Amino acid sequence: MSQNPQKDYEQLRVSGLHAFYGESHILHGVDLVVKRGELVTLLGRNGAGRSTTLKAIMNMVGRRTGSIMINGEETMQCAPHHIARLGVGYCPEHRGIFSSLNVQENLTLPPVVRSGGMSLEDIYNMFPNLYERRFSQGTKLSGGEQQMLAMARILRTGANMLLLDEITEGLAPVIVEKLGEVLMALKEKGLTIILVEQNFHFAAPLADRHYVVEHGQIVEEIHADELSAKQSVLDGYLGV
Amino acid sequence: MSQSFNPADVRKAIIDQQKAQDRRKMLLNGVLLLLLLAAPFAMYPVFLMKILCFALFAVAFNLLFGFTGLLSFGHAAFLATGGYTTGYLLSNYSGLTTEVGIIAGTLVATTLGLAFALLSIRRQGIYFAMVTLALAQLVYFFFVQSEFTGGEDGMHGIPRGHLFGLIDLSKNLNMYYFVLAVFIGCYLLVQRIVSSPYGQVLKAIKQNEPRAVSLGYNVDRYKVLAFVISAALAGLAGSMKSVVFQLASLNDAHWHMSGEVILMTLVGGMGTLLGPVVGATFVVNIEYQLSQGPLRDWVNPILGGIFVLTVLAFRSGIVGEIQKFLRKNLG
Amino acid sequence: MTMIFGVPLAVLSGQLLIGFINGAFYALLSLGLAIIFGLLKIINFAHGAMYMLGALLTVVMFNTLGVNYWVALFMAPLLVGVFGVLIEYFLLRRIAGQDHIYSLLLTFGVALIIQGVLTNIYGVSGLRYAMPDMFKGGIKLDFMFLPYYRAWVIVVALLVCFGTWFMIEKTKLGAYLRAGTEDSQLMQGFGINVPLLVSLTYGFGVALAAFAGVLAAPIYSVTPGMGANTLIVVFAVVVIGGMGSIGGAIITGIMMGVIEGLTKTFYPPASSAVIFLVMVVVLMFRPSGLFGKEA
Amino acid sequence: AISDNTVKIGYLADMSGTYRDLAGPNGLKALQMAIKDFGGTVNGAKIEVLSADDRNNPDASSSTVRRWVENDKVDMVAGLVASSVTIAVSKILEENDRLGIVSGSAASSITNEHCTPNHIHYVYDTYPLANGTASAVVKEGGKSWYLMTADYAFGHALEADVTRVVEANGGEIVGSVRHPFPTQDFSSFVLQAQASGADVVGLANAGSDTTNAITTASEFGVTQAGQTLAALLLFLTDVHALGVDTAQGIQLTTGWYWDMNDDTREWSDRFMKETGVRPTMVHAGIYSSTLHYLNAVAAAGSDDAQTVRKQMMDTPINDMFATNGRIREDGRMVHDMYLAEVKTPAESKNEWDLYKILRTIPADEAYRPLSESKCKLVTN
Amino acid sequence: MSEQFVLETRNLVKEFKGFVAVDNVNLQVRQGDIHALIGPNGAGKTTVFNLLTKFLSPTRGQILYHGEDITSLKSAAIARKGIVRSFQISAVFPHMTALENIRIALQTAEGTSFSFWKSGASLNRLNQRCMELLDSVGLIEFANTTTVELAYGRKRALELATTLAMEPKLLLLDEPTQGMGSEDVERVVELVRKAAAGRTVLMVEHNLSVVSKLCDRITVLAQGAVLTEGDYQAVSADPRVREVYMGSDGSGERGGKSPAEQAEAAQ
Ligand SMILES: Nc1ncnc2c1ncn2[C@@H]1O[C@H](COP(=O)(O)OP(=O)(O)OP(=O)(O)O)[C@@H](O)[C@H]1O
Ligand SMILES: Nc1ncnc2c1ncn2[C@@H]1O[C@H](COP(=O)(O)OP(=O)(O)OP(=O)(O)O)[C@@H](O)[C@H]1O
Ligand SMILES: [Mg+2]
Ligand SMILES: [Mg+2]
Repeated sequence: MSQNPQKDYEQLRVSGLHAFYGESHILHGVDLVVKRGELVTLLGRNGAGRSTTLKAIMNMVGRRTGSIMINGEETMQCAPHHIARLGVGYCPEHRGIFSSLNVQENLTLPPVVRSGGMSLEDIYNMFPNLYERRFSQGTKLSGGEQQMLAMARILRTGANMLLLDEITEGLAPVIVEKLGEVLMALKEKGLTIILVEQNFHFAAPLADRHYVVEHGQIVEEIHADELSAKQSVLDGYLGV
Repeated sequence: MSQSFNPADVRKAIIDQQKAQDRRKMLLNGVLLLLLLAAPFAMYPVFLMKILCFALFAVAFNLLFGFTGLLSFGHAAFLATGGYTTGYLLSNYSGLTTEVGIIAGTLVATTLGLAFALLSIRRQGIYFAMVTLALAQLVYFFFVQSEFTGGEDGMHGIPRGHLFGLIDLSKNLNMYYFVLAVFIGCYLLVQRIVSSPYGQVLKAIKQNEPRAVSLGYNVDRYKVLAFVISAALAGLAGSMKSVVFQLASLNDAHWHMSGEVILMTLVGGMGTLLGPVVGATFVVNIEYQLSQGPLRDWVNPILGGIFVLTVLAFRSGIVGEIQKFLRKNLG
Repeated sequence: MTMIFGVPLAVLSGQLLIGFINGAFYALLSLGLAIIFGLLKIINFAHGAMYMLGALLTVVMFNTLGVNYWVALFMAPLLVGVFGVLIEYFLLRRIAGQDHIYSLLLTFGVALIIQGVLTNIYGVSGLRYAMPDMFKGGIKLDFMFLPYYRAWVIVVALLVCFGTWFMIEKTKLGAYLRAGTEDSQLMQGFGINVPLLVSLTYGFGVALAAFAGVLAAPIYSVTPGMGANTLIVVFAVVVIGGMGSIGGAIITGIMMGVIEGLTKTFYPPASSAVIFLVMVVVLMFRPSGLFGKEA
Repeated sequence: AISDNTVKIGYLADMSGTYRDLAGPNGLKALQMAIKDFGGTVNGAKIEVLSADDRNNPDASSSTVRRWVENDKVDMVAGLVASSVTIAVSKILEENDRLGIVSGSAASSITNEHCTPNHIHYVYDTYPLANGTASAVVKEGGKSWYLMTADYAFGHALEADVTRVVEANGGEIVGSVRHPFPTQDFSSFVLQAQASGADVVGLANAGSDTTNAITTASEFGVTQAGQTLAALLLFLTDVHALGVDTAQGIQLTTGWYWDMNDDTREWSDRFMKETGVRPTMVHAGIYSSTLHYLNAVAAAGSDDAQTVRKQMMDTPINDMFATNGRIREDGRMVHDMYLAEVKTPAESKNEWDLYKILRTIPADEAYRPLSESKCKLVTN
Repeated sequence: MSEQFVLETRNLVKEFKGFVAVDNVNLQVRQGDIHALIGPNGAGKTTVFNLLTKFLSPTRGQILYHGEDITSLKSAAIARKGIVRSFQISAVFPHMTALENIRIALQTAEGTSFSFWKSGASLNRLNQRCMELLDSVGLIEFANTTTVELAYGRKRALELATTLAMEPKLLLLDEPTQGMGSEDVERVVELVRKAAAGRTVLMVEHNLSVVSKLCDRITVLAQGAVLTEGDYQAVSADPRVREVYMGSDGSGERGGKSPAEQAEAAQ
């Protein structure tokens, strides 16, 4: 992945982030920085706090302390809908397809937050399956199609920073492959992507950097080019 | 697999913990029992009996709601059926001893409970609540229309009679100890049910019904049984109430009564054994105190305020909140 | 004269029309309830009280400020709507995501408070509200005398019902609402101000009830308790239609009005029980109501 | 002698529910006015008042009254509205030998099958209401009747009374409908009444059922089309709520009206100053019965229930409330009743100027004769 | 000939309002096999499971268990015959301890489940067996922990132990490794292997490394119908399977395997 000048722009800076669900303290001071156009993964074991990190960025957890700067702007006091309006697109862990809406309604649901999003036509070209089933109820789609829908719907909004949580979960290998291609294309377009993945095999070739999360903290940062050198460290963290 | 824990040790630890818990419970129950035995000397017995009857009613309701997860919005039907049946029998067949009348009232309520259960048990959530409400409304309609209930005048002058033909129940103290004995019997029964093998299944059904099905439980049957037991106890509460007050009225069949028992259970703490008892005591008392005092024109808004406050601030109810507090502060 | 089961055809037609009018009324009331349940998952036991507030406000505004019917038709729902927004904001919001039962109890408590306070102010005998002059009188149809006011009720109730249905099922705003109820957090994550939407929806739902209240003011006795009994019936209508189904609430409302009307003709004593009987039967065969989606 | 040197009166009525306006908080005011007018003490003994909301619930009420009687030594219970409450309370009073004066209840069964030696039914009951109105209307030519009956025991009793009177006077019941209690929309029933072609539409119901039926009848032009409305149980508060516009011309029977003579006007002016509204017959009856009770206590020098009751029975009642009043052995206080008609908007000078009295129904004609009584205290 | 099959479906069809989700499926599961059901998303795998356990009723077709027609039995009856499933999303009783979770399953065989008058202590003799089962999935130290507090992988392990407590003859597993890190995946593979001893297992799984390691036989579903059937070698070599399911690299790997392991798995 060649360095391009735009990348110096700091799109997200998280520092000293703590998050709580009721009584339980889940994040213990997460620090990370993502530059524009980068694709960064969060790796870690189950329950390490990766999903929680994304949710905390969206202000969707119980309580947070610390600092989250998006485009240089402090967002700790912002309501979730304001954060989305800053150009953040969030694809949740369990897809969040709405069963009371059909596929097309699901797709056009999130409001456009910035110009430069994909048109409906572009999206249907990218995912022909969705076009075929555009009038079926959203949750009647198969798992893979739902996952495509969940991804596609934030592409329309023009969000330039995507938070993607476990988008390959439960998908057949062919579709995983297809999603990989989509992510590459988005990266080409200059979008910033933070990817939470269990499937390292899928994430490795796409990412510029990897953060390893353990017990609610970032314990390791690995650049793509260090990957082979640090493979054993990584295996240790992931328990392979 | 790790073998650092010896199964036998762990089991022993569990049993010890349970024993300690049981001891604490025993102690608490013992104190309560003494209080109840002494109560009629300090307080007005009929009022105490009213509390006990409603406490039993709430305990019955809670067995279904708190422990099985089924919200019945029609429990007034059982209370009223028990009361009217017992009242009718005791008023019209002077040969009957009181306990026969009460047992008969309970049985009729139980049968009605079975009918309700068979008609409603397959509905889920709010639909279940609404079917039970609808059925209870039909029962209400029946009672309004029937001659024997005395319509809106109510059924009056039900004789208290003699227990086993021997003990004169028209004496308040005798009546009180009889009601207390029945209440304690039922309370212990519910306690037993909740911890019984059957109670475990109910708990499982409440927490994850599809999983219980996949483990081979025919959940409908378990739910029906819970419903029937609950209806029986509610009917028993109604029967006793009609004997205590010597009257049965439409108020017991009205949907407000079904709402009131929900309130009692919730205020006291649903899903706890003692909660409904505390809740019933609290609600009956507060209604009584308010209706006497300078705020007597304001009973309804104040009750409304209690609803709101309970839901907003004490969702686990009095007993539930105390338990939470103890757990937090005593580990 | 043609007779049907011993009832003259003319009388029967009149009864059917009356039933239809009452049905439109039920539809309006159950629509608000269905929106609130369907979209917010709140079991609004304060709905009857809001209906009553609409009627009472109409009377009180007339008596104190001389506000006429047409202004009240607009003002009363607005005021009640604002009141609803406040209730949502200060009370209901705090129990979002909890079991249905809590919303039921909370709103029931609110209803008790509203009703109790107003009873102490206005008594229980009812307040007087004169029929607006332009609605005095009626049309003499072949089979019955149709008061103008009833004709007006049916037209306006159906219009409002249809408009609401269209807004929810066919517009973008409706899509936000429907989606917001499934996963409000995610909708917020998409940039939609869901809390505001929720407040407004609750406000709108109760405003519909208040609107029905204004329509009721000239024809029913206006008392603080007038909503309490209506509530249970309207609930039954929503359940028969399928909780949360907007179209279902409208159609069932009308249907129940007609069924009740027929019962009032053939066996009047059962007319208040018939809705519950229908409910039991319907739920036997369709566990989620006539138009409800499977849970 | 007066027990513990205090006369304790318990006032039990619906303070928050459907019957609130009938007796309610204002009834308590009337009771207190009576005590004040009496002088505040009886033969030097204090008069104390306890009060409670009956919640329209017989078991809540019976706990209250039991406690009043057994703990608080209450001598007399006043108010008493819902019939279920009244019957339940009277049983307790009988058991404990205390006195009850029923002012709010309508059921004539209270001094019939449910009579006890411990209560007095003071103001009215359904018998004279049905009797007075029905016979007057039939005599004026309303021969064929259609009845709208509330479908519960009270409505049925009223219906039976009316039917008897109508038929006895040469009229005929051509149809009837039993509507559920409560009903909000009467249009179906009004339509049926119109289709029946009867001269008179009789309303054998009460409270909001009656007012709703009257409103709907007016909307559907029942009277314009030539039918007469006869309400069998209608209170001043109901007519006030309906307004003369809607209610004009309705005939009804009442036990008392505030604007009958100087005495009634003087008292109701005082009452209005206290409460802001004109008194109903029930309020006036509470006042009158309380005074009568206190006078009896004073005269007998005792607050023992039977002594006082006897004293009350022996003294005729003639005050601002009652003319030719006397208490019979079944506990029924019989007095003159009045046939009234609701004024037209033109006749009505202010919001409480509602009735014109058409004629007086003498006490002896008005109430159910003792010869028909099923009361255990009456020996025929 | 059907004798050798534990489970057999004959022309099984499930339609949803005209949409055919399962289309004439003839499935044959041999005694003692670990049999995998794979296929693209929406192929109908979960639906087949739902049909077998009667969470859905088939539109047409038959289900045979040891040659006996069980098409018309209810869910609970099927479970009592020894056909027990696990769920795609973890299914536990969240507010019970791990031990109680398992005891609920053991209780079915006791016949006292309706005995509301019996003391809870009568269940304590099941505790020994519960402990053994917990031990077998490595959860013994959590016996007294409320289940909500367990980590995801442990919940899955508990669920499996609960399922095993039923002494199922035929075990149905729907994506047992879904959403698990590689560590947990390893553990589940071990568990399933152990559990399969003396039983028959039918599983849905997208993780091909798991399938390749565990399964004796694989049925590939596509668009509701059986595409092909065979052992891993045969199936993965099939170009149609590569096209609709495995994709170009054919491994369908996940879980951060090192290249060496990947090569090994692909054999
Ligand atoms: N809503 C919640 N309430 C309480 N605790 C939660 C909640 N959601 C997650 N947790 C806890 O927070 C911790 C971190 O969860 P998180 O979902 O961030 O993990 P993860 O790294 O994404 O792992 P996974 O692979 O399970 O998705 C876990 O221990 C989990 O049990
Ligand atoms: N209740 C339903 N109503 C309508 N269509 C349904 C229903 N359930 C499933 N389907 C459809 O049936 C097809 C098969 O679904 P199924 O869940 O069995 O797929 P699957 O093979 O398990 O996929 P995955 O790998 O994503 O879990 C899908 O296209 C789905 O849309
Ligand atoms: Mg996660
Ligand atoms: Mg599936």
